[in-house]
Amino acid sequence: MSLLSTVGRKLVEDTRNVLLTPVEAARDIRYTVRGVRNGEIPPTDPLKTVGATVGALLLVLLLLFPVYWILQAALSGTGASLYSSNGLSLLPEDPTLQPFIWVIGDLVVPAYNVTVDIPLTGQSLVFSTPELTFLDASAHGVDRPSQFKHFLWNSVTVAIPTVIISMCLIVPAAYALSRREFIFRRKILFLYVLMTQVGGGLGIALLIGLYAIYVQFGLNDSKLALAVYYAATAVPFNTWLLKTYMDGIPVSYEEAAVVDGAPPWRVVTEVIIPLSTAGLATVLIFTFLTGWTEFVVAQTLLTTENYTLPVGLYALIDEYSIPWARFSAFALTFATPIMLVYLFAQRYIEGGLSFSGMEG
Amino acid sequence: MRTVSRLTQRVERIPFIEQEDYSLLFVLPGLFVFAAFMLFPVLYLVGLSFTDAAPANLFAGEGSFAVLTFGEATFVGLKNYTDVLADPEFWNSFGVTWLYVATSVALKLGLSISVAMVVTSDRVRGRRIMRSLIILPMGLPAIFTITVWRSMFSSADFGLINQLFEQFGAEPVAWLSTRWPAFFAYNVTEMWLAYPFMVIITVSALQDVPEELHEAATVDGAGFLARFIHVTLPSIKRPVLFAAILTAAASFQQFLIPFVFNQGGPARANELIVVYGYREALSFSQYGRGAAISLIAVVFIGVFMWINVKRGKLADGVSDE
Amino acid sequence: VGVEEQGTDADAGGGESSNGTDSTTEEPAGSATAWYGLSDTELELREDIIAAFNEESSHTIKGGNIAEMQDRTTSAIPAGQGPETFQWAHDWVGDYYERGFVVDQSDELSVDLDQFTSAAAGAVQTDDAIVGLPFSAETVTLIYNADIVDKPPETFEEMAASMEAYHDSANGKYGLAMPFNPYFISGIAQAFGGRYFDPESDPVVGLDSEETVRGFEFMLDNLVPYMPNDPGFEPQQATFAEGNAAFAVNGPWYLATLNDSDINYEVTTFPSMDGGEFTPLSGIKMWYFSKAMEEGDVDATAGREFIEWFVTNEDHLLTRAEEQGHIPVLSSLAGSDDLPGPVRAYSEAVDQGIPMPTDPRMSDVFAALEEPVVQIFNGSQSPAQALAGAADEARSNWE
Amino acid sequence: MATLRVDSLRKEFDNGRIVAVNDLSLDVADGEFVTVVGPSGCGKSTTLRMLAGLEQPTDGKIFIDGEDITDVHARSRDVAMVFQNYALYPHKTVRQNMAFGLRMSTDLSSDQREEKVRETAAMMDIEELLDDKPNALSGGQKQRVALGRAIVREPDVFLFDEPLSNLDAKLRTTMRTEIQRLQDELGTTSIYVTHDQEEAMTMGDRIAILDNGILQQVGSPKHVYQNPVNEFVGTFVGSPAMNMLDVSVSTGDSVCLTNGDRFAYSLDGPVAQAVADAEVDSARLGIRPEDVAVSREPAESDIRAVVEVVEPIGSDNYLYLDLGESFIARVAADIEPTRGDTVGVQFDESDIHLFDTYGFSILSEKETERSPVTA
Amino acid sequence: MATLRVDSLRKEFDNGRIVAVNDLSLDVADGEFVTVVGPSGCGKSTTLRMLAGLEQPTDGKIFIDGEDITDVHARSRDVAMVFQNYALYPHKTVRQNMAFGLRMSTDLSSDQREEKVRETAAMMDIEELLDDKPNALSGGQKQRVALGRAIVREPDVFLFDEPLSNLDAKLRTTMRTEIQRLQDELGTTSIYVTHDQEEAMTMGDRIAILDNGILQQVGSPKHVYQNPVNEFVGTFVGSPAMNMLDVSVSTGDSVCLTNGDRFAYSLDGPVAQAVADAEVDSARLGIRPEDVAVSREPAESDIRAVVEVVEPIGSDNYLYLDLGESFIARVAADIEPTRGDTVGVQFDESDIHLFDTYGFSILSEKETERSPVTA
Ligand SMILES: Nc1ncnc2c1ncn2[C@@H]1O[C@H](COP(=O)(O)OP(=O)(O)OP(=O)(O)O)[C@@H](O)[C@H]1O
Ligand SMILES: Nc1ncnc2c1ncn2[C@@H]1O[C@H](COP(=O)(O)OP(=O)(O)OP(=O)(O)O)[C@@H](O)[C@H]1O
Ligand SMILES: [Mg+2]
Ligand SMILES: [Mg+2]
Repeated sequence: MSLLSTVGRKLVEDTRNVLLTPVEAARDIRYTVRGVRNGEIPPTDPLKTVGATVGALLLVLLLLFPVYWILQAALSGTGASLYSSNGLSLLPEDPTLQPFIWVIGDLVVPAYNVTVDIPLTGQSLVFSTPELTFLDASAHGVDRPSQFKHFLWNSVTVAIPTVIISMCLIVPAAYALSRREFIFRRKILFLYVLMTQVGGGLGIALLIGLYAIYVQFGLNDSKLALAVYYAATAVPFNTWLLKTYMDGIPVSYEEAAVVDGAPPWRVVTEVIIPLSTAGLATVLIFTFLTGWTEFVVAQTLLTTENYTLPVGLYALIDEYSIPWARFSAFALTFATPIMLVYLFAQRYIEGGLSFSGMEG
Repeated sequence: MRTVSRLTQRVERIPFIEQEDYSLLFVLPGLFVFAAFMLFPVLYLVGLSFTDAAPANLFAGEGSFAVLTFGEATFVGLKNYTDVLADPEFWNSFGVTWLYVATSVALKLGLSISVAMVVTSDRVRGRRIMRSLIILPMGLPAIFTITVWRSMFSSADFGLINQLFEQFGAEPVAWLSTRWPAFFAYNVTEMWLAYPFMVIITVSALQDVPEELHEAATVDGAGFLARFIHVTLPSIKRPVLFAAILTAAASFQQFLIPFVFNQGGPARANELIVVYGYREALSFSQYGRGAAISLIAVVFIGVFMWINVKRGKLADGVSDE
Repeated sequence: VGVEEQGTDADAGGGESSNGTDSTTEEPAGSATAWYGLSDTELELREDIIAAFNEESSHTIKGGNIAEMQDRTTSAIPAGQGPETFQWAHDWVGDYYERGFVVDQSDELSVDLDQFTSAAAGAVQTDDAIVGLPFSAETVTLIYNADIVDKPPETFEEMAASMEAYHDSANGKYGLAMPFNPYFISGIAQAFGGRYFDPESDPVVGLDSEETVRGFEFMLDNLVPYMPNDPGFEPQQATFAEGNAAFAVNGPWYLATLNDSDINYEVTTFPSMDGGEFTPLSGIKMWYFSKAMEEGDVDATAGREFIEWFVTNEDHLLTRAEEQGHIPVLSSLAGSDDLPGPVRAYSEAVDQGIPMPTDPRMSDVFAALEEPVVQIFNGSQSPAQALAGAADEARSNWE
Repeated sequence: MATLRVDSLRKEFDNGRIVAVNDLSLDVADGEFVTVVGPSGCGKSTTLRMLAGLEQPTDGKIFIDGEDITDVHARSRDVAMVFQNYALYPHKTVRQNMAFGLRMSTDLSSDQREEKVRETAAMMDIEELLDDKPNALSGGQKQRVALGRAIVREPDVFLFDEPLSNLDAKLRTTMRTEIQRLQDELGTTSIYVTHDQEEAMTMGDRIAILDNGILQQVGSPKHVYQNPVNEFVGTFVGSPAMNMLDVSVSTGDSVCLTNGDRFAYSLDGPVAQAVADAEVDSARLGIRPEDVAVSREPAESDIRAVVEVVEPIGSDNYLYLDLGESFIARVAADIEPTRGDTVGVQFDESDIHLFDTYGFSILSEKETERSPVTA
Repeated sequence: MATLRVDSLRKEFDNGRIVAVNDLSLDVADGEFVTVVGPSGCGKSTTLRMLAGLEQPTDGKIFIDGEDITDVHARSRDVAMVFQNYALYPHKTVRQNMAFGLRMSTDLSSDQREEKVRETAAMMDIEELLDDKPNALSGGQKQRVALGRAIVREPDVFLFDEPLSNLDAKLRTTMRTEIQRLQDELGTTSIYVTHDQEEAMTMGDRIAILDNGILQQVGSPKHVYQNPVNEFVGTFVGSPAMNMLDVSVSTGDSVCLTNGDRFAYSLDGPVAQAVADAEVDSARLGIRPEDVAVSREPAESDIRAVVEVVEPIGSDNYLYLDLGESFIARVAADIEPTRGDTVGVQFDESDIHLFDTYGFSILSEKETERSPVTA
């Protein structure tokens, strides 16, 4: 509970920081200008800062150019293609948000009737909540929006069990590997590091075997089974990552708790877990991403109504053509949450990946 | 006598969780699930590689269980392996794959370290926002991005890269239909796919470099380059090495880029090992052979990881000294 | 509209696994799954049609838009997880029947194959088995931009002159836009009498025949110079769709894209070449009787009834033709005046062409040809060289 | 309130390759404050951790109030420990930090806990910090909270592991008196580990000196200061350290200590007797800096020494003399020779310490007190 | 060898929200060793970092040997800095660590560098560590290497930022003398920052006391100790700290200081005059612990005080008296009253410090030395 409120507070704080950035920047500029005017700061100094920032911006723009390229296609509306023989144009000719509206579809909170019985009178009051329309797709010329929300729901219902299951598998293991000395410990660690990548591209035959097994157990088309699979693939890397992070937490916190009379499980819940927040956040995001973008296994195991976002994205393509505008809008809408999450989880991730315990 | 009674007494009084070897129990569930999903298919693959499995015989039996017992495919011993090892295409593929690993890892490292340095530089304002912007590619499904890059590397004069070339007065290049340009295109795409992860790790590592070391070096008279070589690089070596090994393995197993770009072409010249396996398995419907190729690839990547993990001491932790 | 969408949604999400043989229920209403891989432009109409069927019939059809049809069918069908039916071109008929992925339903059918054009009727059969029903044909033919070219070329010389006049690759203007892959170029490759593959003749593989080589050489000399440098489907189709090419060779699926753009296009037949006639491979789109129909239960009935209804319902077939340029293969519609002009033109092209052989070996030929075609396009191998290699490759796969 | 008894405690690490604590026995009376001091790595922390139950002794027993708790789990021992780096849970507020032990080891209601925490916080003067996170606190405040966390549990025994070593000099002195005041008030038996002999001396009712895992001497600070049993204790306790000089002993008609050609010092009285009894011919002579009397005008009988460095510390001056390596005399602030001056040096026979070549005190008749005293 | 001059240096952080150093001016003579001391956060490190060139001053100038180097990049200044946590390059051997500065800032050949490193290592007695990595060294050894690294470059100026604060008490004392010995030998101008006043006092030729970014006083340690210009300096310098008491001043026929009902203390001579001149009616009286004379039998004229705590530190005892909050008297080890005893207290007029309510010294005629001395 307190963890949630902590996270909430941090979020608020981060948001404020992000929002205050311009204010702070303005202050910064005023101070610098005054400094330069008074001759306190050599004029080259702010110039260097500006130069460096502009350089960095250019680099970021260059890196993100493909993304912009996609965005450009998305904004160009139907008929857009990434292969344009019309010459290089960096701005869409007549930009339209329609593809995005098509992706998102209606945002409508339907009307509900809330009935409250008034005791004794035998009567009841009926409140109707108004229908809230945030976005009416048909008003923007989109009659049949995509199934994005449906796929999103599927993705979320796969990703959340993935995260929960993998956390259940990873956290105790990481703790044990970090803190206890037991038989096979080093062997397991070694295996995990080794398997972080080897498991990946075993190819189509693996898929056949995997699928056959799933069917054998009647588990195909089960989002939960898919989640278990994702969790399994996430185990080695993330266990190792979290273990490394936990190595950096001083043992004295646990000892303090033990001397304070805490039983082992309380030590874990009250001390270890809260102290590993950064590591946990990192692992959480990585496990989340495992399933979020995975395509091949999902499309093999799931039937249409259970399609996750990447599969849904791919179902937009047929044999001969790619509707680039919608395709791109879909993909971008799909990727934005990741960026936002990262923006807010940045300090945890960057802290959680510091490998502070790695210096052997 | 005394020791014995004391021992038993201790066993009684200390909760089992504190007894070190029982801690293995914490690791087992993860290990088990992982093994079930990853090791079993590998074993299946091993079995498959000793048969002449093809769609016609593999699916000939009744129900899915028959698939697990390889249908009506017959045991052919090491034939698949000898065939593969005798195939010149395999050795070409093998060589190209390692070359690809070498070049793409070098590029990825170079780009990621430079980008990470830029977005952590004190001089740059708005670093945090930039950092979260540049990881955007991580959120896009790889197959989507690769399709997009495929379009940019179009050999047509109006392909994006060719148009950019044209802006600078260069001749358009037939990217995907000539060997080394295609190889180059793979590398650029791979670099773009992998940089977010690498940058995240490098940024974390950079932020852990003690500022004082830089200051000490500055006072010692070191310029930017000298500080980078003598302070920054050694300090971020381990995490970056770790990321490099992971990403090397990813490069080794790259499938989508060559496949989407030009099926490992032109003329199978750039067929990375997984593409080679896929082609043998599917296009020519030889699952057994495909399995053998996959396994050979797995063995190589396994050995590669093993050597690096050993050498980089990546499995060691602080408590292992 | 949103409500409607949600309705189909709930419909699709609510159903149970389709292949349960629930014989205890008395109700004859079955429920079947149909798979297809459509672009979102086509998808809407398809969903409407299925909804119409579900409305009319006691049976229920659940549609599924599949991303990778081949992967999905090869893994799901043998595992008993396949749909009752799926839609694909007829080129899998032989292969899938051999593998047991699709089944013969000739005894159960209430639709007579005579109702379809002969090519279509032939396409759905293999070894006397009827493994599906056809509903449209597809092939490639010539399309021209009426703003650039005044009238359909009568001869190839005319066409070449128009291409030459318009072509200016430095400024992004091209004479021709034709995806350079075995299927799209088949009309010209086979124009001089060559055949990729003909199970009836000897040798069956005709890739390296003199005639085929000649077809490729013709393209290399007369067409490739006017084409964008990237043989892929996307860049070629975009070039014409943006009005930057005088001609295109493409299939009916392309019409939807063209209708979306403001290109003033006309569909016509490919003019005869010196000593050659445009002979494209044509494909028949069909609903396959998938393995799940083998049991013959109500679900199979549902699937079969849906297919029969789909392939014979003139209203819907016409709508498909009008809205999306599909070429009907129902004899009563094929070539009929009710069809929009472009579709009629395609219909004629289908007559010009030869149906894709249903022999399972055909796919190997295509696989073997794919890479050499690109080589030829790039000029890195001569047609004779490349095609000889392709033929060897194809044959070696059968040993 | 409890007595603590440690009986030939031994701790080996690395399968016996390292003996961190060797046969350590100690009796601590109820309410006593014992400081344990020794150089780094001498086994102080290990000892303390065994008392807390964080390490299992290899051998030996630990009794609290006469009850053998050697095999009792740390969690069930009624001891509280204050760690060197405070080990405050960074994610909990001060209040939660303090209440944690109560939550874990008692079944007090939430209100009762709150009440206790408040009381203790008032006692430690950290009431207004209760809602802060440890990171927001200064070093001294953290230290107070760490103490508060231990105190609030009202344990039988307090264990302190160098609790002040992360603080700066000024704060250290303040916290020192604070801890003493608290212990006076609470009267809880305490073991206090430090490597700072001054801290050990000023704080302890008794001081235990460890070296190399072996207990060297236990006694009241003053007693230990005046009667070190061996050279290690002599030089370890006191700052600046006791000056040591090699002397040869001649026990003819008069007992005489000769330091090369620098000086000869004749003994008489009980000291001479003790030296003669020891029958040694060389020894180490120890003399504390404050016992070195320096006169600017050397008298005839004085030992002469050249001043190497003059170090003013405000209240006094330290003179580094060339009698031995860093031989220091502590003199009043107004005695200010300059470098290179020759001064006269004297020391009183009663201030002399003499150790044999094994380091043991020769004048050991002074060593009377070895059994524990109760305060 | 160089002089160092700092001219109204100012440093702001956070766009002027924090003023870390405020108008600091200081002249350091060639070869002088100046210690800068002050509480945590007073701006010591910031000052040093500006001297090193690691921070750009907001205002003011820095001269080395008369040359304005304010805008010279750190890399080009000929200064060497020793960091608090040593900042040794962990991946380089000791040899490489020491040679790095030479490689970067000189164009010596590899052999010449090697030679220099060897020489310096010999001087620092770390020759046998040359091939070790820093992680394998103990704290003291690391400190030696860090010093060696600075020395080997033979810079104009040494800057030390609390170089000893990570060492334990014993080692600190040893290293202290070592640094002094080195500086004596090398004669390099040095600025030494510490928060430990004892370190500052014993090491510095002159000591500069900073508080809140503002320079409070500069002078020889002894002068500062005896003549603090304000209460802050008075209490900061000296350990235990100067005792402070609130007194009211009555300047009738005789000048008299009254501390509530505890005592009245009449002044005469120059002190009385100075107090009378200051025209204040209340003041703070400061008296150093060693200037408090305690007699076990209080005489009639004595101030009476009750002993609260007796703290033996071996050589002396500290008596905590109830005259004020932690009012300490330092007495000889043989004066051992017990808790609760009443003792007589006296102090000499010449030892008294008086500060006005703003904290400034009233007896300021003593304050003569404010300009730098050259050692
Ligand atoms: N877990 C351990 N494994 C191996 N050796 C250990 C362990 N803990 C301590 N030691 C060794 O035991 C000896 C005593 O260590 P201990 O920590 O008790 O010293 P200490 O007196 O507390 O020192 P310090 O003043 O540095 O804290 C040292 O030689 C140390 O290396
Ligand atoms: N980079 C910075 N940004 C903002 N404020 C700073 C920065 N560096 C120092 N300060 C502030 O300047 C003031 C002086 O800091 P400085 O580090 O010089 O103190 P110090 O005397 O060295 O303290 P300590 O003894 O703790 O090292 C402090 O209030 C500190 O918070
Ligand atoms: Mg310790
Ligand atoms: Mg500082």
